[in-house]
Amino acid sequence: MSVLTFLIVAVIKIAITLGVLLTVVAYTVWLERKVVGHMQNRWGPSRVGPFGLLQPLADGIKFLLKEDLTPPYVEKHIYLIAPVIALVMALTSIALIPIGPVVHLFGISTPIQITGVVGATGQPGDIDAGLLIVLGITSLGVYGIALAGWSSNSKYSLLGSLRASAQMISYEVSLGLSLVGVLLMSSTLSLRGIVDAQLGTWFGFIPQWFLFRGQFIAFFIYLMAAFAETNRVPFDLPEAETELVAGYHTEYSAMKFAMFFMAEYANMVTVACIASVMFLGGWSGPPMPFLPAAVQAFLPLIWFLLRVFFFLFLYIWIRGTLPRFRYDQLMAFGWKFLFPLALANVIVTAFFVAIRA
Amino acid sequence: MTIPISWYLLLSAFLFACGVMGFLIKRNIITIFMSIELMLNGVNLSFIAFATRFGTLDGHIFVFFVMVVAAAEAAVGLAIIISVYRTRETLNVDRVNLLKL
Amino acid sequence: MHIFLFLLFGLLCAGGAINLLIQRKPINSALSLIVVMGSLALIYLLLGAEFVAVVQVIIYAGAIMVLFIFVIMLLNAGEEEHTKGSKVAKIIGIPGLITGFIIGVSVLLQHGPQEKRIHIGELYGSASDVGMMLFTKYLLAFELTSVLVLIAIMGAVVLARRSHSS
Amino acid sequence: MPTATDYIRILPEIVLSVWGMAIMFVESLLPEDRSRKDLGIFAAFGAVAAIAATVYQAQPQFAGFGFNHVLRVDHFSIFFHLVVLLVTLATILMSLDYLPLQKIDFGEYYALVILGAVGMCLMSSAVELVLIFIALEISSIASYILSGFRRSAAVSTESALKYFLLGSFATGFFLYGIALLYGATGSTNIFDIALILGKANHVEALAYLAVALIFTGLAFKVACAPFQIWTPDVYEGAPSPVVALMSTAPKAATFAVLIRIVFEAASPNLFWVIWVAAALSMSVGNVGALLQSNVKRMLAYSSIAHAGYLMVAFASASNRDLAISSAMFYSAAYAAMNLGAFAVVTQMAGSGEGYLQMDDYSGLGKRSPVLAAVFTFFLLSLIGIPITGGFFAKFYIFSTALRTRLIWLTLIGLVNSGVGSYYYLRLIVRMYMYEPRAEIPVPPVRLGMGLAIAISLIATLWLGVLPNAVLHYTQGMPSAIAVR
Repeated sequence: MSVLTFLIVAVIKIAITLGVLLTVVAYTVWLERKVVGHMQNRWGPSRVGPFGLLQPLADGIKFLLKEDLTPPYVEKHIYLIAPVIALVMALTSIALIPIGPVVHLFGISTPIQITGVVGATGQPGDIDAGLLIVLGITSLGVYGIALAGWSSNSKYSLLGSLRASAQMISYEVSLGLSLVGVLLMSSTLSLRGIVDAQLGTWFGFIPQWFLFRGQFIAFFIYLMAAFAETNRVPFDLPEAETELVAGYHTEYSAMKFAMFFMAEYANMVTVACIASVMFLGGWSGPPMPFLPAAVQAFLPLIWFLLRVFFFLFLYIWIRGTLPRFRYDQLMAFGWKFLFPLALANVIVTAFFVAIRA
Repeated sequence: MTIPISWYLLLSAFLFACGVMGFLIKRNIITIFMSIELMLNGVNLSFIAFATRFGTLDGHIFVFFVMVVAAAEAAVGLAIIISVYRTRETLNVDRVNLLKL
Repeated sequence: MHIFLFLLFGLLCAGGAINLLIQRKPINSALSLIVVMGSLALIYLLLGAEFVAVVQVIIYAGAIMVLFIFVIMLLNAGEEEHTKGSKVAKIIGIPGLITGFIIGVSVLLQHGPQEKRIHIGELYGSASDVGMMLFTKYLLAFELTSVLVLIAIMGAVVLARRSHSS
Repeated sequence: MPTATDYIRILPEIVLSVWGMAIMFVESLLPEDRSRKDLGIFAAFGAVAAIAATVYQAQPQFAGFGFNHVLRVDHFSIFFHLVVLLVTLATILMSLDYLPLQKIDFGEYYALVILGAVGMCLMSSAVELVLIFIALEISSIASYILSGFRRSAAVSTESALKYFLLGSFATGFFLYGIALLYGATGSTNIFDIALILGKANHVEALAYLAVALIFTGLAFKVACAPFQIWTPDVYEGAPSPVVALMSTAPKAATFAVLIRIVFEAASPNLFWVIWVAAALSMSVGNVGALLQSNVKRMLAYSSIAHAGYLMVAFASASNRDLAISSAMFYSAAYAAMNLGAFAVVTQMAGSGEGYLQMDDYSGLGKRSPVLAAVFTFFLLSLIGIPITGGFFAKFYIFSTALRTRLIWLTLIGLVNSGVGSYYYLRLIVRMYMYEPRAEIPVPPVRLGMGLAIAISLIATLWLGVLPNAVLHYTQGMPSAIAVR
């Protein structure tokens, strides 16, 4: 592949991914309002378009057109750059996630993954330390929140962001450790390699996902830590409206607020993607030979999106169900329960891997 | 295009010197501590550059350990800074002067 | 391309380092230090050190500097006061630093290794290579870091926790 | 894969680590209002166990490289292990009653002392710069924390801060030196570096720069002029038993590293740098000590001076075997007598470390004759009076220097010893000739403190009266470390 085609393909992939991601983000908001509404015996958005389907569009226009307030005593530069950091970090990490196998279009073969390329042998190549890079980028996301709270010069914001950074650092440990078990079993850090390690089935129908290969405890640790990382209920202490107004984004309005909002939902999507790749076999799924070839080409994509949708629904479901933790409970849960459990999981997994080797 | 190793080494020396300079002229304890981190970063660049020169991984390993040590130092250092702040209510290194130098 | 990337990140690095010295507010210094660390990670990539580059981002930028910012926020560290400062540092330190720097640079330029040139994409420091070495040749050092981290954790807790009620 | 022998080669370190972790574990189970003295006694047994492990390790069949040539067990490492561990033991013993008195009775203290000793021990046996670096950091970080242990006292936190900032600053130099040494030789193993530098026809300027930077970093850590500025402040503010520890054990261990690097790896000859550092340390230390009224500060300056005397041995590097053995003997003797002196200071300081002025020692001879006598003995040893360890230590150092024809340095050293004896004697005079100030109580010496003082007393006396055994052991060393 020449450099020019590489660049063109990369730009197209980025554009598509970004478009899909932002649409997913917008409709997750819609879905959330709808689902939570139904759970609470309400309708949710229903005025704009059929079933309120155009609501995200209306919200977007509202965010764009609203007056963009900058409170007088903020640290201007940092205040302005904080939401950008949050959003950029949230959107960047999706680039490393393999969404599907290699596709052949217009005589060009390329994997469905922004950073993936097809090597000389026709095998899809991936960055060796892909997972580490994703973790690195997500760990940078905390700056957006921390700086937003600090620069707003408001005590609610500051408290919110102090809580958020402490919470995110604490749960990052368990999050990382919960993935180590999978890494030990797949013995690679490349996300594509991890998906490849889960492709087979037992008895022809039980998929060999790591979830079913003894990593279910890790999966639950990951889920809980991921909820905390994305500041979602029941770990949404940083923006606990009854205590802190709106936490770190109290002083933000219009588009700048929308950026935090989008960052949060984009993070949810990323976390869901990682969960699918690490525990649920990525894009793998049963073959459907009876479908037309054109649909078959999109099957892996559909399988992947289904998994992501499942996780997004889970988020919303839990938000409609559970109350919020108290802060000390949150810290105790993270350090005294999740962390030792994750460590134990690593040790046990390592033990079994060593026995097998 | 290729770049001679010494460019990396010069950059590393520059970072190290900036760190030392910061240690000497800055007055806020946290900034002083950050200057020390800057020095360590400069050193790390040297290690990686030399490792590339020799084509061995010992330099990488060393950087890895430097990072671990830096993390441990950061934890302890910031805890010390917090405890100083609790007893003295200041972060200016010149006001931390109960002991005469 | 390579030279352009090196110049870009090198200048970012140097600029960040200088900005750290100039800025009066600790938070700005911290941000410029993050810029330095980020660009260093990219320079490591140029040098082929993939694993170290990623670890640099995760540990330095993602953990250590977050801790710094956290403490700056916690202590509400405002603008730096201008005080006289230690005279010894200025009289001996700065000239010493400058001479040291000049000597260092001249040594690096004259006797420093210049022969080897780096080609882009020459990745060799992959995670598995580094891991292999870590658990064979440097096993003891690796195990020893656990003692180090244990001490650090214990120390941070002992120093920063509030006094006992007794 | 490491073999069983490999593990025996780090047996003392393993014992200490396990003990430290056990202390941490038990500490968290104990009720908050319970005294931690038992934990301290447990820790003391840990130090004894580590000493036993060292003695076991000293059998000839365990000597040699371990863990892929990253460490080396030989006479040299055994010697410094024993010094470090004895100091650790004495420190724990003298802290048993000190901690409750200062209301800092936390079990973490003992865990930190024990785990810090892991680093100090390894510093003497490591021959791989990576390992040396980590071991050095373990011992330093533990000392930073310990010196800020009286965290409600502003002086203590301030001392921790200064120690921490300057210590990490020094680490930066040390590391940069290692980086350049790695760049000059392509290796981080001391013996490989020695081989490579030995083969080269001329030593690269890079290697000179590297060793100079390493020397700077380590000189900071051992409080050698011109990098001694932090010492008095840190020693004054830190808790007294911690000062007893950090002015002896980590210092001895750092000197061990310096010996390994200067005598083993570094063909680059830093003679004049060391010469100046030695002369400057002796002079700055002794003159500084003259001006002090606080006993801890005075002893801090005296420790700078003693680092200077030790540096004289390094300046005699051309007389390699004698230089190494005299440096080793000196660090052991210095550890013993300084430990004893600080034990007495700890005993006298009282609650809140209120009584540290020279004035507070007036008439100690009448108020507590035994304590005064013991203190006098340690001070005399610090001066270098015969029948004390300090005498032979100084004697060997200077006779080595004379044999190497370092006439001027010896002269400076002897003049300094003369100046030094003035301020030690001043304290002794104050104890015996001045009227006691009645209001200062002398707390009774408890068992732990008594044992600690006894250990240092016996060690100092033994080195002073029967130095031959130790000296013989140290003289066996140079050939031992030279074996490739």
